Amino acid sequence: MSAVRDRFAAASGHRLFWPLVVLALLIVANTVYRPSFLSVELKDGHLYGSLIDIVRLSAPLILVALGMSLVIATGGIDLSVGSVAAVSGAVACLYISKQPDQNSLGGVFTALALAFGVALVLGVWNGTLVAVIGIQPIIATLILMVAGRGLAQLIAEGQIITINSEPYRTIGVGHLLTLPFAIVVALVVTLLVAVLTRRTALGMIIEAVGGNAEASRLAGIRSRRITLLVYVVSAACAAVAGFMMTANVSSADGNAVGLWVELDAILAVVIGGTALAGGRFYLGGTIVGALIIQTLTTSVYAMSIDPQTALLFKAVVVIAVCLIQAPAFRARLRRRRTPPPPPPTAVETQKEQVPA
Amino acid sequence: GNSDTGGSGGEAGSDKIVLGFSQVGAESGWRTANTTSVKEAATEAGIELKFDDAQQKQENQIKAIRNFIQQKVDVIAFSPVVESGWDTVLKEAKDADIPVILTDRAVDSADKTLYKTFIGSDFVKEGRLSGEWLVEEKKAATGPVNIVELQGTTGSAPANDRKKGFAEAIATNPNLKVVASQSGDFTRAGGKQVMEQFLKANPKIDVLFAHNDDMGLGALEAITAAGKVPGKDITIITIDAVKDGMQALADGKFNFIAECSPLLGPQLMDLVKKVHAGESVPERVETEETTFTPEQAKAALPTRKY
Amino acid sequence: MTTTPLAARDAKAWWRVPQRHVPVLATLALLLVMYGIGVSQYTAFSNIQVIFNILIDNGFLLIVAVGMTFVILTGGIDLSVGSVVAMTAMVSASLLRSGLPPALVLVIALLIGPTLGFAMGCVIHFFDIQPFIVTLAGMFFARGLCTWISASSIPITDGFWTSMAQERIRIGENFVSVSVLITLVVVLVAAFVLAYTRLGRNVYAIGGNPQSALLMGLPVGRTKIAVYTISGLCSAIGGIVLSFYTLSGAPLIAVGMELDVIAAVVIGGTLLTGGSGYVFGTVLGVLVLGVIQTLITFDGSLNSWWTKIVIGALLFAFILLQRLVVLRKK
Amino acid sequence: MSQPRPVLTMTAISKIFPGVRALDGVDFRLFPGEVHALMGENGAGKSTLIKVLTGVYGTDAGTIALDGEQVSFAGPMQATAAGVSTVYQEVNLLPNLSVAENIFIGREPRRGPAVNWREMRRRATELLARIDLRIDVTELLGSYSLAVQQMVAIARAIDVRARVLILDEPTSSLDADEVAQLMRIMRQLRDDGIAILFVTHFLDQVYGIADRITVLRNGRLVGEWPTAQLPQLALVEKMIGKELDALESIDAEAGHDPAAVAAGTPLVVADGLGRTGSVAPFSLTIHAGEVVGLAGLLGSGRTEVARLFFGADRADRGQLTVDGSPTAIRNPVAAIERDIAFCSENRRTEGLVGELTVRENIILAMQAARGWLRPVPRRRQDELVQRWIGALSIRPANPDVPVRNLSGGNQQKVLLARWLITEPRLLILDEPTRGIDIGAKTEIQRLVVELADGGMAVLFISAELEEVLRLSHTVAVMRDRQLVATLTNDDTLDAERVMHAIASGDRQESEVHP
Ligand SMILES: Nc1ncnc2c1ncn2[C@@H]1O[C@H](COP(=O)(O)OP(=O)(O)OP(=O)(O)O)[C@@H](O)[C@H]1O
Ligand SMILES: Nc1ncnc2c1ncn2[C@@H]1O[C@H](COP(=O)(O)OP(=O)(O)OP(=O)(O)O)[C@@H](O)[C@H]1O
Ligand SMILES: [Mg+2]
Ligand SMILES: [Mg+2]
Repeated sequence: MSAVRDRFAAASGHRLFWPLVVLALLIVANTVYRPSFLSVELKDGHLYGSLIDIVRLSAPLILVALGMSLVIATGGIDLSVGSVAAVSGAVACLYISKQPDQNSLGGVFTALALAFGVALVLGVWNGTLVAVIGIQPIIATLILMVAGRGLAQLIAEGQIITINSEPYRTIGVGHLLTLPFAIVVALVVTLLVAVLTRRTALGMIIEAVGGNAEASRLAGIRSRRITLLVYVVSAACAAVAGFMMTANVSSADGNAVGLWVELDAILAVVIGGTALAGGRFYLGGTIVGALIIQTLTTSVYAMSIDPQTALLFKAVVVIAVCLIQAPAFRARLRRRRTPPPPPPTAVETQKEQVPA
Repeated sequence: GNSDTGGSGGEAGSDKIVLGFSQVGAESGWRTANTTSVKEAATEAGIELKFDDAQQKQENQIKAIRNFIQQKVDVIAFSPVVESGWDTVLKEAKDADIPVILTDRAVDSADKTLYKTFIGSDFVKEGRLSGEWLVEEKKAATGPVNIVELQGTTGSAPANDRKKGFAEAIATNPNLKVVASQSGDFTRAGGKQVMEQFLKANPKIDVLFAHNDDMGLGALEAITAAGKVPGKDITIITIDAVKDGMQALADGKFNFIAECSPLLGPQLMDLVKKVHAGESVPERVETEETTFTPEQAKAALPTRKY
Repeated sequence: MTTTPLAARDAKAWWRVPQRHVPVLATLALLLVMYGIGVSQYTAFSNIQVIFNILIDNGFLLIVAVGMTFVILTGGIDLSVGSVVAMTAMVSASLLRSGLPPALVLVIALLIGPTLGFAMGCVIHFFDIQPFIVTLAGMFFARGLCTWISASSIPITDGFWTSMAQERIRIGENFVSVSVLITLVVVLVAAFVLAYTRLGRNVYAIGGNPQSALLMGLPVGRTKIAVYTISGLCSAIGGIVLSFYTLSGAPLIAVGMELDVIAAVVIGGTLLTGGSGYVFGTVLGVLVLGVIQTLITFDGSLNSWWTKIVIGALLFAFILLQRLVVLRKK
Repeated sequence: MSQPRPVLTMTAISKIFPGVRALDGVDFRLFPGEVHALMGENGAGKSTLIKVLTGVYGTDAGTIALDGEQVSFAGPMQATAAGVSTVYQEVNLLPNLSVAENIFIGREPRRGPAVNWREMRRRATELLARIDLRIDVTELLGSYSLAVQQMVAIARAIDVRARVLILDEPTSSLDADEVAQLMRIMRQLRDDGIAILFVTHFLDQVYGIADRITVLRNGRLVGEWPTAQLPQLALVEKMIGKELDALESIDAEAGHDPAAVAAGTPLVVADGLGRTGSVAPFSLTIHAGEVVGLAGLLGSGRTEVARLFFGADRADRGQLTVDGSPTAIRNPVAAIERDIAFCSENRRTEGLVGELTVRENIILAMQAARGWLRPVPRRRQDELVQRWIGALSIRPANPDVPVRNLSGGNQQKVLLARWLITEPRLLILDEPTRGIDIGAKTEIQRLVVELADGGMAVLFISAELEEVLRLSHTVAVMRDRQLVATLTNDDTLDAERVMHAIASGDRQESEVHP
């Protein structure tokens, strides 16, 4: 009995525990509403089902949020990810649409490389504004957020570029080893970012810069380069996300691709436990955060919650996730359930919030 | 902002008519075609155009109209982002003796003298035409016909009106039933994502009614992925008739499109000239629109501009 | 041995600009330059009414930005402002439609914003959750409430509202609206509160270092809750002014406004990390955004996407120059 | 002296942090009109006891009574209101506000609802003059050195007419003069009947002023004694809990020969190095194996000199030569590449990354030098970290706790460890023994001597003149941001001569290195 309780205590102490509980609750709610929600079937050798859909649809968000985690860890923020996704998607689609044979693999790869290159340039631009010129990140990236949308529309001349390219489509809706290709890409990028930050010293150095920039500088860290690097990584992730979003519908809509994705990405990062002020970051948490957000969106559609209440629903869930995660809140609940024995003074409840 | 028209500012006395036009934004291909049409028509008609993009914000549009008044343009035209809330600024325009023309969407001012005329489509009619075609198509159906509806942006006039017109038309046949209706935000990605859920939640879907082509095109992907054949297993009706939509119709993936033409530029310029000259104009001018079946689409496609 | 070298600092000359005022003054100078460019390019730009229009058109933005300045000064952020503005306008419109007397509507509408702000402040303080998340949830909540009240816009026909909207206060040839006066009052009150009251000084203190402020015995929790309440109040006033401005409540109005507001505050020289900035800077920040937009409308030759690119470019040019001036001064 | 009734009684106080029992059943009492020294090693629980008292932390057990009445403060605000005024260990003020405001915030002089700025400035200037600090009170606090900030914090605390005044290591970066000032004021306040709780690691200060001593060890109470009944040696033994032998030996070990060291090859030579508005051009040579001490008063520019050597600030005139070749050290990276290390005086803002663990903080500089692509192998990390945790007796000895949870002195040791593992050729130590207990301090001093014997050059800055004299081969004297003298530390050099150099008006040329 007490062993079980101990095990529970240990598990619930883990950072991912409560976000995962919320995710599970959302899935249970969906299943209750529609029992077939959980079913996953094999159709034409592809896995098909709501759960798979959720992961597939959250792939772009996961990518953007991964890049965003690193940016936030340095104490910055990147509002331009949506625009970067739109630009890279537009460039890729434009290039493919100009090919005589849209299905040629070479053409698609060239398009991807080209668009990726453009995204890297945009990342360098953001990074330069923040790290070299010293503009506050929110404003520095706001510039590209506004102008980037314009750029995306300029590339497409305000039209939706529709393409008909099987290889490109694969990125969004194709399959690999029964799994949707998008999931595979997200997995690979996640692994890459994880290895890049946690198998090297990059992660720690980013956390040092975000935790105390001046101390890091005096410890010999080239914090400018690191800052620049995270914005480039963020743009790169956004670009891949842009490919997925455009490939998903085989068309690039400069206005709609990645609209408001920056908010969702920041939300995912913060739900995952990373503080906006910078410092420690948690990639696992970010991914769970992204899954929660996408599950929420899908639930709204699946339960046909009318759009009027969808936002209220989202507000409630977001607050619930955060409350349940907040140590201060849990401490309060616990105290209410089991009032401490001797001197329970009135003022004592106040103390817990004081940051140590 | 460097400007080649700098300084011309529409000072009274120049013989060219100056038109200040405030567009909603560039949120869709349809809108861009609309803008292009206005611009080209202005050049053709020899009217100087002051164009402003409101980026889907009413505040921006009001600001733009105020600035047009300051610049003393001859005529103001705009596509209101929303219906309400224009009285104050329109009164200012009226006081400055600048006539106003509404395009594409209406306003709900009680005082009808604030603007000269309205030019645009009748969204309710578009919805009704779609519904009527469906009633005709399914009149032989004996069992229930399950319809899913992809709505436009929640609360927008086209979404509200198209839904209304469609509902009115299909009410004549009790077999026709809308089983699910969700907003897909007028985008392809939105259409696809919502359709995926429709398909999972409803084992039998007979008809899809999408409030614009883009959502319909997005839904196509979802339908194909679910292993169904668009146009056969599911009858698809959309509105707008942009080029990609017409292509899908010609390919037999869509079954019917009610046109909503963005090409109101020439008609608008006519009105501008008339209003400027002080001639009387009708209170409401509707754009010339039609409907398309796959055969008609095949015929129209080669000359389709947008 | 009592002469510390610390005494050896030359007395400050009265004309020397204190270091901490440099950013604001630089912003002011650049704003004037930008205005000058407008005047030189477009004849009608020099009308005084153009300036008044910028005030009329951006009044609600400024009011909300003033509230945001409080929040950002403490190192927090309030994403809910845009939605609260919309919600206030929606609530007023729907209550007026249902026939409530305008005075009552005004009171109710002005209470909702601060109440939500207070609630958010409490969650942020007592449960120690990041302001970004809490106010984002507040944003969803308020926006959801808007669409729940009505999916389409509600016109306001009430006499009081109409007269507030259409009253033109003549100043010579030109005029301003009642909202401009309201804005002015809000700005002055806020500037006074920040500079001269304990609450205001505590706001700066918390922005400087919340831990220290706590150890120095300052009411950190109370102040935090207060700033979100103030921001909510400003959003509510902004919402009322917006409903004067558009004479309606629309569920999707002021979407994305929080970003404009934050941008204005930050352009005005307030640090997002908190602790440093002025209301006057925020006024300048709003004016900068207003002038940029006016320049673009006056130009009238840009299409939709170039509009966005040019806004971005002007913003960039402005911030870059601002940065350079401040760096040079150092 | 002691009256029958204590103003403050803490009984059986316990405080547990995750993994650490910081206080375990501690009793403490404080009488009006006494100065009571709270003593203990780094991490003994002194600061925690104070924070529990003022309500920063809640207690896990125990009671607190003020004037016989049981209290439980919700936070410093309530404590202040009840007449308990505190200067916490880390200078906890607001760098973004003016000096005057830092003194008066929370109880500003007002006219109506409005803060009376003019009155506030006047009173602040007056108050600072009382502790002999003459600075512009309208300047931002952050633009002053740590020592000045410490003085301002003290000024803030003593201006409140409190019944209990708590000073947690207020003197850690003050010079002898400022310390003397502070002592004078403390005596004054004590005579007014105020109860003063005083934490310090300086034994002479304790014996100079304290009436009574309470000793903590590992979170437990060791005992309470009147100062007169506890000889210095006994006190130290109570603190560290074992017999003491190593303490005095340091002087013997530092039996150095300045002439021999100075004859070696110069490692770093500054020639007319300076920076406008911060340090006047100066020349200084540091040889391998030499310890150069920097002496001077508060704000005399010692830190600024150190920062120029390290490239933390960029010199705008003069020339720096490393290994005989002229080098421009424009940033810390360049300095580290040339094996120069800088242990900064302000560990909280310029030293540690609070969120990172002890391990990460220790390897940070080494890792930065290797570049992020080549992480320090885990085994190597463990080895280094364990070694230095042991050598500097960092407590808790767990390398994976966030460094911000460590006590002040232990944090300082972590910072030191960071630079020692990089094995620099020139080690710049700016107040390395700040806030460190005597045991560890001796340890660090011994280390410096050892390192210098091993050929490392050390630039040593300390507010304690004795320490500087004990360790250095050469003493450079700073005044008013100028290097005014360079003195060889031979038998003839003593504190008096250094003080004379600091005080005398005219600029002396260096006596050793021309
Ligand atoms: N008179 C003064 N006016 C303003 N700032 C001063 C003054 N004196 C010193 N400072 C501040 O103090 C610092 C210079 O002192 P620095 O720290 O170099 O001297 P130090 O000898 O190391 O003294 P300390 O013991 O205070 O560390 C600078 O950061 C400077 O801003
Ligand atoms: N917030 C905290 N979380 C966890 N552990 C803590 C925290 N604060 C202090 N500790 C631990 O409590 C113990 C006592 O620390 P405290 O700061 O009271 O020591 P101290 O006696 O003041 O030492 P110093 O002389 O170095 O200042 C230390 O082991 C420290 O690591
Ligand atoms: Mg301590
Ligand atoms: Mg110093």
